[in-house]
Amino acid sequence: MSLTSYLLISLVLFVIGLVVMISRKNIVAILLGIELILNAAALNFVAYSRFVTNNLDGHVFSLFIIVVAAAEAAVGLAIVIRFFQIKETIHIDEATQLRN
Amino acid sequence: MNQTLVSYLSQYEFFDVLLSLFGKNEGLLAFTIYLVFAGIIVGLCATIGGLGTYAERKISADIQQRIGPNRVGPYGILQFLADGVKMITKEDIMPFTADKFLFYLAPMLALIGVFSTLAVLPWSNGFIMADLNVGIFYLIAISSLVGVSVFLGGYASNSKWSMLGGLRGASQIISYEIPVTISILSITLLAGGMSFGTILGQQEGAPVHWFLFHNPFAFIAFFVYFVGALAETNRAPFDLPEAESELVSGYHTEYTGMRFGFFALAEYIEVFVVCGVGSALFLGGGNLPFSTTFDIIPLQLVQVVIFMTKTLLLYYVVIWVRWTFPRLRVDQLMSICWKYLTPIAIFNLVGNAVWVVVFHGKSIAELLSGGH
Amino acid sequence: MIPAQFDGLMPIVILMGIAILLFVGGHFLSVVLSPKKPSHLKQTPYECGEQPVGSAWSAFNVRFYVVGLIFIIFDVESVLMFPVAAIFRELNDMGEGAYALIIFLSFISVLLEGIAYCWKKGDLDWVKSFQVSVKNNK
Amino acid sequence: MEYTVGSIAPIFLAPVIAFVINAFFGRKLPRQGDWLATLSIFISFIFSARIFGDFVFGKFATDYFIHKTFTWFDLSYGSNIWKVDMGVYIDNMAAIMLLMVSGVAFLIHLFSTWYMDHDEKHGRFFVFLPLFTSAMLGLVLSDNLFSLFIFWEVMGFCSYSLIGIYNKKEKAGDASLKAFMTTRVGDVFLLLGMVAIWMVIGSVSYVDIYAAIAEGKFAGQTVIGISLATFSGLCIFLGGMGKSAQFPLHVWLPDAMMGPTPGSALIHAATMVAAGVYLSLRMYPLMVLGDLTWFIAVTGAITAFIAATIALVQTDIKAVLAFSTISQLGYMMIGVGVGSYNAAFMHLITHAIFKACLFLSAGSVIHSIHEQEMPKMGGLRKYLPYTHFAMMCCTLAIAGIPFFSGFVSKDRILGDALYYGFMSGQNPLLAIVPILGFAGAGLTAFYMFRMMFLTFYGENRMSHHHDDHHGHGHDDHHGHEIHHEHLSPRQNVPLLILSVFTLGFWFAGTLTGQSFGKVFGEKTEWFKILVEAPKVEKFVNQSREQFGTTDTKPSVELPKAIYEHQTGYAGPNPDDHKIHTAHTIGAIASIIIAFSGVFLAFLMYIKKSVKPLADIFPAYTETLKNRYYFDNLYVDVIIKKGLLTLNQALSRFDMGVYDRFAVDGWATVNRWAFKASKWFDNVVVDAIGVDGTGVAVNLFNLVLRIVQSGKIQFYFVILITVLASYIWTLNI
Amino acid sequence: MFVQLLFLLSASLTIGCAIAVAVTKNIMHSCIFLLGSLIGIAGLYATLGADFVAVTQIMVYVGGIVILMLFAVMLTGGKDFVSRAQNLLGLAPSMGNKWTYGVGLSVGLVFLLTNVKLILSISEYFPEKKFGNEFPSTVTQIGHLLVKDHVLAFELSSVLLLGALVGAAIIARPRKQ
Repeated sequence: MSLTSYLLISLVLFVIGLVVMISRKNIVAILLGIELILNAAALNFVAYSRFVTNNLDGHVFSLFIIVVAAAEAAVGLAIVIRFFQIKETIHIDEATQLRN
Repeated sequence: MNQTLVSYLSQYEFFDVLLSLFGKNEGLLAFTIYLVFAGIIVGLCATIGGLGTYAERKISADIQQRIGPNRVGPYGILQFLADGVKMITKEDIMPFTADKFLFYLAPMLALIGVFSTLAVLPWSNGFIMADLNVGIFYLIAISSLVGVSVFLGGYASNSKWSMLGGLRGASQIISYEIPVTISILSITLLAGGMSFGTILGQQEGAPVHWFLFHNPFAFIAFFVYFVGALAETNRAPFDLPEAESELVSGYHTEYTGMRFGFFALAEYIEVFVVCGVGSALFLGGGNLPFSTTFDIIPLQLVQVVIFMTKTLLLYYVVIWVRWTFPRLRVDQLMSICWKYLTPIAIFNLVGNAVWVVVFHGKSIAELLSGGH
Repeated sequence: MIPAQFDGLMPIVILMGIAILLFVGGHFLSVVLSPKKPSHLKQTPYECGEQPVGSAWSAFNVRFYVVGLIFIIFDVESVLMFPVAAIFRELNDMGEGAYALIIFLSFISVLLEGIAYCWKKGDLDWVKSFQVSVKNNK
Repeated sequence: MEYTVGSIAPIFLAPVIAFVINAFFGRKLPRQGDWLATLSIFISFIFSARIFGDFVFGKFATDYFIHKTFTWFDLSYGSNIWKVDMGVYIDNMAAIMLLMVSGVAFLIHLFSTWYMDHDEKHGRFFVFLPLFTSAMLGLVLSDNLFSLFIFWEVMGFCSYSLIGIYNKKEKAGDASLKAFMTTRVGDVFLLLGMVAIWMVIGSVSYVDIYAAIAEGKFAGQTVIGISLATFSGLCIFLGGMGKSAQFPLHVWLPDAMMGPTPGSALIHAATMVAAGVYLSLRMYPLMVLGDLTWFIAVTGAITAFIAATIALVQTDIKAVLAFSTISQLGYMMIGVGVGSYNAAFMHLITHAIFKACLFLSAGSVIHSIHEQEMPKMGGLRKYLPYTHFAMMCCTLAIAGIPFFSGFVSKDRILGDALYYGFMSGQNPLLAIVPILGFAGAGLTAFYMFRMMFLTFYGENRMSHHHDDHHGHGHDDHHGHEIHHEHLSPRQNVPLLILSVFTLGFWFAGTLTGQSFGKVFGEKTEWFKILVEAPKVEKFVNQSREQFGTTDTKPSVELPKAIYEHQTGYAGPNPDDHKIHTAHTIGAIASIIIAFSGVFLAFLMYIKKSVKPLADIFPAYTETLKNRYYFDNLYVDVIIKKGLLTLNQALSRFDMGVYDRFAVDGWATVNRWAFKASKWFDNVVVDAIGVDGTGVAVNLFNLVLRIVQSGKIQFYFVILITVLASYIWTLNI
Repeated sequence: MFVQLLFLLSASLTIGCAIAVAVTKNIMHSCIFLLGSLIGIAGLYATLGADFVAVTQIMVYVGGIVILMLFAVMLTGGKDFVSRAQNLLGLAPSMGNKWTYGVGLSVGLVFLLTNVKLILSISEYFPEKKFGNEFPSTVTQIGHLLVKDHVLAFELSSVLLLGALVGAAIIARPRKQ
């Protein structure tokens, strides 16, 4: 259980999020992938703060990552809902225009 | 550094005997001790939950001048065992349109969410399985699994009533989590720590040292907490998720047999837990009314008794409230949460912060006695 | 030997395990003891005896989402406030009480702006948003 | 001398504060806070004047410089030291630049308070102008390419929003987008060059780069086959080309005249477009090391000549000035290329001053007659005497008439170009540089005086109802009468102040800039003595000073150096007399050329004895009017022939990968028929019909549209692939 | 011993649930698997001694984001919605088909390989570390960091959340059509 194991776990998590983001067509599912990717990043921060720099800045960073993730999820899901109300679908390939 | 049950017991000499019994393998010993105590606590809480159903019927009967259950056992006290047996032996039915996976998962989530909170419940200042640094915060966080389980239970059993009940339940639980959290936040601010050890250590001795009487804002915060806790556990007058007269039985309309039993068990244990947290945060928990220098197991047991007494009193109040107040409407529910409780709770938080700065964290009693 | 830091985690894991075991065991018991006579009528979702019409999994009202939205913002803000509250007394004893109070109050004031906005815009009163949003129900 | 942070920071911070206040509370302030912006610029002018005084009058000819750093973030691990330092680096060049930028910016702010009065966008204009000024000052102050890049982008953004400030107008929006995108093309290269340098020496600070050059760290390093010095130098210079509108990327600057005239004066004439030249001067040792000077020189020469020819036939007064700006920037690049370091920098300064003055005068003309087309002007001399005076001074300067600043700087550049092209034994093809340079000089004199004559002389050709207005965003003033201009401190005093500094001897110390006609008894070529190409050896293991500490270097008071004029060639100079002769020839030739150009213009537009250009070569005039069909080239050839086909191919690939086999389990019998029809659907209907609708709009929508099939996951795939390949190339 | 077990447990929970998120065809189920994966990550935080971050993870994600996502799924037509233009230009099904998965897996594989190279190249700098009490109480230190070093970020995050609240409320607010 050195730093490498945590890094590998977060890497695998990141790649899974990547696969979700690329291969799903449902916008909510893509947001799930984004959450996975954000968590991978936060995990890296904490692992570094334990193994590399023996201070807690990494913890604070991942706290703020979680905060930003919450804000992102809130706004993103709101946009998805609005999109659904307008186009009656949440297929990502329908979202090709910047305007209504 | 978390003070835990093992680290508490390790100050007694019989711990070393046990250690030698386990061949100096402290990890194994700790595991065993935790396992035993967890079994005891879960059994205790299950019994209390069961007795809770009985007590509820009896008290409601008293309030409504009925007799209540009186067949099974003396005064029908074994009623809950009969209920349990009935639940086990009932055929459990699952709607064929249901989402099987989630239908199974929902009660388990509820159980996990509730049982995990027992780990930090302070029975006494020694008998607390894990006095985490983030104790109360952990308790709030892990108990939010119940909200997910309620939503899933409503969703999975693809039925209109369940769906409505689950949605109502989820939105109600998450809404009322805010005033509760902020009230607990003000207590954290007064105590200067999140661990139950710190919080209880601040209010040792006579009842005037309870946080309830620490300052006016804390006094208000207690009631905010209590109302929020009622709503979070879906108790009347906030039992909209399973409003019998509107939605047939809310999110567990389609649940029968054992799974329904688990839902009910989780709900009753959660009521007990929130009462315990209330008594620990505001009513001094298991603290003896006098300060002792020595510390022995019997004193701890006395503390457990005190804690249980306060908790069960709150439990009684909960049941009493249920049979006294009528149920709210949904819009009243939301407006009470967002327009009354949350602003009041934030006001309390600010007030507590100002109090701490102005009076250097002294309570009213200390100020009156001029204690420095 | 477990480091005392992680000592506290063990009971949590144990209790979760107990919960899962209890669930599985209860299921096992009910499978063993309870009768199995499924019928189609028994397994239809309960709609007061009527034939169930359609699926319950339809898009419902957006007001639930707005409530969840306000909740999550407040939730995160309270999470950020917890450590500050935990060291508030300590800071006060170190003589930085005024500084901590300013930090804390400015944070809370922003929180209050949020709730004031939602209050003013009527996201908090259920009925109004309900009446407006009936048209959105697909 | 003692420099603390407090004596440097206000230069940058005062405009930032003004920006923040104006951005948030600008509407509430009286006059929407323009006085605040002007005041802040004045504060930074005071502080930079102090630094200028210390550097210039305090000590001649010392190579003193301030370098304070602080560690911004630290990525070191194990034995790899990865630090990003931020800091300030002020040497003589930076000090002069600071004074110029803040002074010109202050005058332009002052003028804008008059120009933008009662304008709907008054407030927003004064939000972006101080932000831009602060970014420019920060760019001058910054000590490494990284922070320079940051301010670079901020300036790009400010220019974008100032061009498109009249966002109601379609053309303004297009122009702003065009400017943004074109400069982006350069910025990408700049970033690439920075990354290349970073990967080798682990830092992008000027000092470290100089030290690395001196220590020969660049030797043997190669990126994708070419040597690292060449690669990074080329990338950085391409970034400079984008910003200062060199030949292939010059298309944005003429359209940038959509913005308000003071904005154009500050951004698209005086300061921002000079940033590219400034960057090339800063990185001069790298360019020399990478053997790029010939490329820079040729680019500059082509730019100078082509822009001058285009400017011959423009009828919009601001367009003429815009193209003259491009041409003058070309001269600066020639200066950098042929190695007359300080002449290039001097031309930067002089050009900044007289071009700002020219634009302000044009603004005063436009604002007072609400007309921008020169054929509709004429005879304004008696209405706008002060403006006419200022503009005439600047025109003389830019045309290279003796005793004026333009003559001094440009003539030195041309002299060095002459030496570089003919006598230094270079590749004979490089003789194109001086030839184009001199031709451009003649054309410059011609079109500038054409502008003067058409605007201020001859009879008044103004029609009294104005149906259309270009550029400036005022409402129509029907039947507007020209009112006689009075001396007002906000309209024309800035012009007069600027026009004072168009005299040559401020910069050269002599009237002509050559060795004859000294004004002072002592030969004080302060400019040439202070500004010289950085000697990289002296930067080897310099000690950094942490921020906040007053610097500990002793302020060495060298004796005032005497200027001996052979060193007109600032590079290594093998044979001085050749250079001297080159300079003499160059001076005489440029004087003759300039006067002939003026005379030709006089004959054409005053005497009317020579038919104007359009009648002599109509076809060529047509070509010029269309600006050598550059935009058409971009749109018609590159887009329609090249990019659109690529677009179709990409979208076909896209559709193929994602959507083609959407519905599975088809009978293989009709699969092929279905594929054919679907191919028709996707490619013809979707790609051409839908994606290709914007073809005619303009260039950069299309450049976006190439990869924009609207499928975000497709971008994501590309992004991740590029990222992965980049990570693969990392050698940690 | 126990910590290693906890690590293995949390890691397997995280990765397994994440894979389930990626492969399951039911959006509701993948939300729930995401919840499991997030709890696993909280366990990983706990093994790193970051108790506060772990609990924050549970509080925000389990309590907030997942419920929000479930709401959003219900609001956008539940687990099975129809794409309006399903047959106009043939779109892939909403949860992906073998082509999209092929693209996704190939790109993910490329990224995985490159980064494994990177991680292994830096791994020898950081040897394994015994688990001890580096952080006796993370809460106190985090609180001090929040009010001292990162106070600006602390305040700005509240502003960020306010902006998110207002923006999302404006976007999602039910409106007349």
